Amino acid sequence: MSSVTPRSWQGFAALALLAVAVLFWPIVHATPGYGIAAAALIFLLLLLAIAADNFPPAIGAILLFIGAHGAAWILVAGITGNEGTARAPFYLLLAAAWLLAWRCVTILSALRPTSRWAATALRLIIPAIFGAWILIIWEAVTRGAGIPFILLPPPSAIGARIANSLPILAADVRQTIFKAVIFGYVVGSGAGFLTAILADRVPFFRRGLLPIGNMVSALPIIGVAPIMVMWFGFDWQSKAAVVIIMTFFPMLVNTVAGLAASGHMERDLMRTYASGYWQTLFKLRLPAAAPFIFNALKINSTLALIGAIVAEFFGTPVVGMGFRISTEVGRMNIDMVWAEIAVAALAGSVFYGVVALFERAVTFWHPSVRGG
Amino acid sequence: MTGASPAVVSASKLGLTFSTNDGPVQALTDVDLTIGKGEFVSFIGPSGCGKTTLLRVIADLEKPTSGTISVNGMTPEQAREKRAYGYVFQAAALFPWRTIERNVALPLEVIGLSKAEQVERIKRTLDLVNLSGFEKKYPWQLSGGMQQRASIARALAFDADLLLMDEPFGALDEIVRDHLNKQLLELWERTNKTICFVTHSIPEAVYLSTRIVVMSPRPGRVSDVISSTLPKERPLHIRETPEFLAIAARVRDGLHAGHSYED
Amino acid sequence: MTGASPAVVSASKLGLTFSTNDGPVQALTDVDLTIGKGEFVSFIGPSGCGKTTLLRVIADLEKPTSGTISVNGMTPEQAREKRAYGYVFQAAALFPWRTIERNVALPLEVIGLSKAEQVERIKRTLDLVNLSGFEKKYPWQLSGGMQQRASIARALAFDADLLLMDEPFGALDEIVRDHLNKQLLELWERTNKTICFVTHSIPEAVYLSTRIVVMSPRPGRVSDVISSTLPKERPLHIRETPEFLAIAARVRDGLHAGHSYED
Amino acid sequence: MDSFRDKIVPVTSILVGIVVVWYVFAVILNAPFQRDLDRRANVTPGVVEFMGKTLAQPKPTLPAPHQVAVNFFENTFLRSVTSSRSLVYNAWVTLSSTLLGFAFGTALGIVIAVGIVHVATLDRSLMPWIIASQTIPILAVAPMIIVVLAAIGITGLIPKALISTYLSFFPVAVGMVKGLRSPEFTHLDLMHTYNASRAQTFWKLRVPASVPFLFTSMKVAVAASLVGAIVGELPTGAVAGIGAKLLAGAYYSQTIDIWSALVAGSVVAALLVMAVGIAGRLVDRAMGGRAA
Amino acid sequence: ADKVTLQLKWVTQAQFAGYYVAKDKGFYDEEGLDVDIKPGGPDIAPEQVIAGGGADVIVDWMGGALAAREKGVPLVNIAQPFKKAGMELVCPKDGPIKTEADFKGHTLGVWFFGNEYPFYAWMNKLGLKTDGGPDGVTVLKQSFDVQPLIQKQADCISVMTYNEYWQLIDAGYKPEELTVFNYSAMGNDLLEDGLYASEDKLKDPAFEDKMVRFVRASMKGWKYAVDNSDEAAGIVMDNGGQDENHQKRMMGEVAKLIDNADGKLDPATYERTAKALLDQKIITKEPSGAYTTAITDKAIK
Ligand SMILES: Nc1ncnc2c1ncn2[C@@H]1O[C@H](COP(=O)(O)OP(=O)(O)OP(=O)(O)O)[C@@H](O)[C@H]1O
Ligand SMILES: Nc1ncnc2c1ncn2[C@@H]1O[C@H](COP(=O)(O)OP(=O)(O)OP(=O)(O)O)[C@@H](O)[C@H]1O
Ligand SMILES: Cc1ncc(C[n+]2csc(CCO)c2C)c(N)n1
Ligand SMILES: [Mg+2]
Ligand SMILES: [Mg+2]
Repeated sequence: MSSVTPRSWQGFAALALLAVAVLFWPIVHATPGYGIAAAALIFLLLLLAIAADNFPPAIGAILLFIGAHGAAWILVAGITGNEGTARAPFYLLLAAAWLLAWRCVTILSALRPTSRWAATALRLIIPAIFGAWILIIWEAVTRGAGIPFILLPPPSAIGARIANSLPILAADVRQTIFKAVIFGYVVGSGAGFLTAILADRVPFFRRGLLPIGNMVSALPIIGVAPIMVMWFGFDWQSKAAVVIIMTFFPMLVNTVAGLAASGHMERDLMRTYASGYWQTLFKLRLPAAAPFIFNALKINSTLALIGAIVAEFFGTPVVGMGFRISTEVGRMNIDMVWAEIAVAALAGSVFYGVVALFERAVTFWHPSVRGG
Repeated sequence: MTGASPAVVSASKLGLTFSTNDGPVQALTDVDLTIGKGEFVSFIGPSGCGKTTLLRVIADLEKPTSGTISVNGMTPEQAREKRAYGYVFQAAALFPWRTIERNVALPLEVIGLSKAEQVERIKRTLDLVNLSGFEKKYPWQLSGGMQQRASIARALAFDADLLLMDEPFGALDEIVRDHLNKQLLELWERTNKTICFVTHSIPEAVYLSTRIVVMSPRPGRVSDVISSTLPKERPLHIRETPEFLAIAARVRDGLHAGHSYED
Repeated sequence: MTGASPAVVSASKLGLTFSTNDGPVQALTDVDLTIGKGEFVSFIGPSGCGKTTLLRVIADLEKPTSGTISVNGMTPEQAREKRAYGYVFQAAALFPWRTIERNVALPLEVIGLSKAEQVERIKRTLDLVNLSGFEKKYPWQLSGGMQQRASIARALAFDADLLLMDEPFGALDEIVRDHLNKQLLELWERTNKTICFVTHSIPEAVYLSTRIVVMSPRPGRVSDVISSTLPKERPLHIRETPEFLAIAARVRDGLHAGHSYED
Repeated sequence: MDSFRDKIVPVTSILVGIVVVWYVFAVILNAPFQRDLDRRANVTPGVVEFMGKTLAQPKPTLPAPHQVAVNFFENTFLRSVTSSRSLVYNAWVTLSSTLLGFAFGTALGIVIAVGIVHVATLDRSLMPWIIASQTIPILAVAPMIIVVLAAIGITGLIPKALISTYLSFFPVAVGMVKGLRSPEFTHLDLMHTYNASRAQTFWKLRVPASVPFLFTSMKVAVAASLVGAIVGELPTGAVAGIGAKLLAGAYYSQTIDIWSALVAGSVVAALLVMAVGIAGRLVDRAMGGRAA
Repeated sequence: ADKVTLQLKWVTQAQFAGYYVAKDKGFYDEEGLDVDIKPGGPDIAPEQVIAGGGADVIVDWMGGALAAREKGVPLVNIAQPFKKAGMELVCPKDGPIKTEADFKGHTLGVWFFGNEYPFYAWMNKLGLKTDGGPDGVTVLKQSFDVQPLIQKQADCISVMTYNEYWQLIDAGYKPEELTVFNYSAMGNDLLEDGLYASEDKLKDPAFEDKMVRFVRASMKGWKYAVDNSDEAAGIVMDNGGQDENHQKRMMGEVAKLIDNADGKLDPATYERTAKALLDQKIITKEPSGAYTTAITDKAIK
């Protein structure tokens, strides 16, 4: 152990945690608990990781990765059968592994790979490690502390549930996302955009419409959703209507702000061409507003999903992500609830990612994209 | 030359006062000025004397607070709507999301030229300002002087009868400047455009102009108007003739009168 | 002067290539240059030849892609971190949300000067560039030349030993320019600062400099370095002396050599 | 900017337009049920009488504006503000958690944005998970959050405010990441030449440059906070607040109550958004903002 | 006094009058209890609240309680104040459905959130598919109101005898215009509103004693509420109930479900409920120890 000298504060902290963990031995207050081999392996892996910090970045990062995650794996696997019996060392060792993973991410973030391929890989790996640790800590704490399944199931159970319920999940995604969300998102964002243009074009509407647009801003879903079910029926159309209402305001506000964002000299330039309202709009003001408009599109990409799901808590056909969530809560199948949530999170991230890609392509000239 | 041709710009008792957080600023007072068709008028004067403001009033980008002004016999607004003039701003004002050629294409799109005509004009004006080869670059990939030249190309491509140019050659080296001066004179002679030209360079003003308007600051007034006696045909070496130097001296005196430095 | 004093800037085989959407652009190649303490070096060259880029490399705003450069014997980065230089950008780059005096105060706040010291320096430098009375105005309420002067004031207030100035007087009329030239020379003599100065005006370059670096474009190279034989004490009328004109002619030749115009 | 008086005419005329359309829809939407009723009661009213009846149902599909107005007026002005049936009281309950949540959310959003802009590790790792977090339907997890918080002894205002926070931090984070990255390159270069610290560049350049983005995001965030506060009221037993009114109304099909609670919510929302707008304009003016 | 927290399954209304009456009339005080009654709502799962430690005892339906038990929250029925179920399916007589034979091809409103089991059991018995095909029924997840019927979005909807049924009456339907399928009457009912506590805690004699006193006082409250129905409705109103008339009516209907207010669970009904849940795979194995009569035995001596 004396040969292991940490190089970062994470390394020091991890070493200290290991020492404290030894003081409070054992890991669980149940017999048989962890075997001597498993415990030794955890320590070995963690010490290896601490030592690896001194290696060249690329190798160090790989060893840190192996050490931290290997230790975490053994630790979490070992709690099987002993759920709810974890003692302090369990959490201390987990914390040590987490710190080392953090160190690993720090090293990875600092790497400036030359090949495009490696850069892309890094861009994926770093958030993946971060996410993995959310799951590891979640798994370890729910199982270590024995948190009731119906309050919060461990991710492993959720994963198993996802794997077993793919057809149901697919049907729900089809109903909620491909019908309500996409339609509502397009129409709602479009309506917010057009309203902003209308308000911009016609001063009468600017004065009259914007204050009223503000009132739409916070029409609470739970108030609106039942009304929409009344008006548009219980199928996806009413959910789309809720999404429209939810996505309208962010787009309105952002477009209005964006339309004010173009520079004075540029506007003067267009004036000298006696450029008409629409030409100035399309050639100058909308491109200048694009960063704002994309902000709205990004915010809406997640709002639309929340809106559609929550709207399904009211009246729906017996399919859809929101329907499933509210129904399975009642059946105490909380793992299914989280499976839907996980799918929603994945879909939302993809949705957001697509919007962000478009943003990069369209507003490539903006300092925030050029790397300000 | 002034009297005969119809007035393109005609201002009388023109005044403009900006109100700012910190009291009013008189940018122009009592400006009387008539510019005839086909004239090349330079405006020269110390920094902050109101040259830009005057050009902006002509261009209907600023409303005068007193006096009257007409452009082509109409209000500046009507003239602007008729696309009576092209304007080169003091700063380049290129759109960052457009490449250089697309920036030059901007006014052409606005007036609705055919694609072929656009391509032709872009090529011609970019050649003129020596930016061939940079068509596909974005503004931030160009040097300061190149950006300024792109903005000149954009105004020339617009091809209006009245050109308002606010220090177009400020950021250019002597040689490019001489080159562009010559090109501009050629263009002016060929097309009989009317040009209002702001500059800080006395030789440039004398070399180019049929008339030089000297302005003095705070409040911005026209302190002298000097008609050039130089022939319309002007080779570069005319700048060493005594006639040229005499006019330059008079401009310099006018400028000094308006300045407050003790030196 | 060059040999004896310690090198402030020393570049060897310096090269910089930008990669753009549309292929690489060689902005600098094989630049060898040593600037000694207390020198006043002007850079002159056609638009787009790499003057700004060179200044930016010295200032650690751009990383060279080949060759080496040191500033005050350190890397440009270390020098920047030691606040070795003040920089006047080609565009004024004033913060639109700050008044003129607050813009000038910006670097002073950053280096943590006392309020009293700040007030004193702001007053002094704004006086120097003739902007007293405009302290409370916002940048957009100033003319182009006034904005440029404000940015000069800001750099002078920073008061570093090395001054990098990118066409600081481009938008100024002759008289203000002469005035500021004189002020700058005075300041330089008094404080023994080292100044790197980009300009398009040959007389300005000759009048101010101890050495003139002539650059030529595509790819940007140093084509000539001319040491001035003028005395350190330079009244304005030195510009009519044969010695002055001889140097100017040499600079002009160097410039022409780098240009591609047939005239 | 338009003065208040300039706005009165357009706002009222548009409101009048909305009310007219509303009446038309009220008649149309309430007609089928009224026809059923009449048929079962075996009466055949004239057109005017029929329309009158559609606008006077006790539990209409779409309450007529005057029904909502009367209900709103009674519950706003005729009840003591401490009564649990007073809209003022309920709006206040909601408003307090909204404001607290909005304050938390804005602060959290800014902190996250600052982290993302300044720390490469966070930029790469945090954003995807923040996005994922936002796709979790709050109404599904709100009860669990509230149960868990109650279990560790946190009850009352805080849990509701936390749900507001959860909804409102995201627009601020997204907007501020953009805003803090929007300074021009020459301005960043300038700060660079001063060797300004990150903190100095942040305060003197990034923050002022982000202001338009900040206030735009805050408008969206304050609206989201209000939605969050209302949603957060449900799993706490919905005892008080606009959300409680909505729920009680929905549960007993008291559509008029629902609509007057909705109107109350909208008024609160409009006021909040306008307040943010005014704050934005004041800041803009203090920054020498130039009229458009 | 000993503190007890009771989590209700729904918002404050006469459905829970017994507990409010017991609190208001001081029956809990008499037993040395300080009871905190937490109202529920559409998205409160009492099972989660008790699992999170937010309540000592909950009002729940047996389906949810047994499902939670299987998922590791050892709920035990300690008393069953509601002897009969109040859920029914109603269809307007002027609609297409008059008898069970008419269901095919029509849309039915069903409450989910754990309340759907009796419906599915019933459809199962009728041999009807529920996937929306032409030879089955289309199921609509009904919100907590009666709008789907008024809007004609469904041909029949779920109601509680004591609540939504009366909202239909208020909306202008006359009782004779409605066809009612009552789950209890059809023998398809599952046990509603029982009191459940955690098995682990019940092992503690002090807690058990507390529950005995709680059930005793609660049943006393129920008895009082049944006997003084209007006063009980008033007490509910004082505690946040809405619409006094409605609460009075509800109290009247709830009284019919309470029976003799001894709170004793009938093992036969329990067995039937458990079997129905097993049949529908809501639970996968025969529950054991999911109820105890020890508490009610001690409480009602
Ligand atoms: N928008 C404005 N608001 C307030 N004052 C202004 C505004 N624009 C210009 N000014 C003031 O008007 C005066 C004239 O400005 P103008 O830009 O016309 O000068 P200029 O002659 O073009 O100077 P330069 O040669 O420096 O460009 C200056 O004092 C300036 O401060
Ligand atoms: N960010 C960039 N990306 C790509 N190319 C660039 C970039 N900046 C400058 N260049 C190119 O580098 C060359 C030199 O530019 P630089 O700005 O140094 O010229 P300069 O000598 O300062 O010219 P000017 O006198 O016009 O300001 C130019 O051809 C320009 O197009
Ligand atoms: C979301 C949701 N919808 C309906 C019910 C059904 N339900 C069970 S008890 C009760 C109150 C009596 O009227 C009602 C309506 C529920 N529990 N949750
Ligand atoms: Mg100007
Ligand atoms: Mg340059």
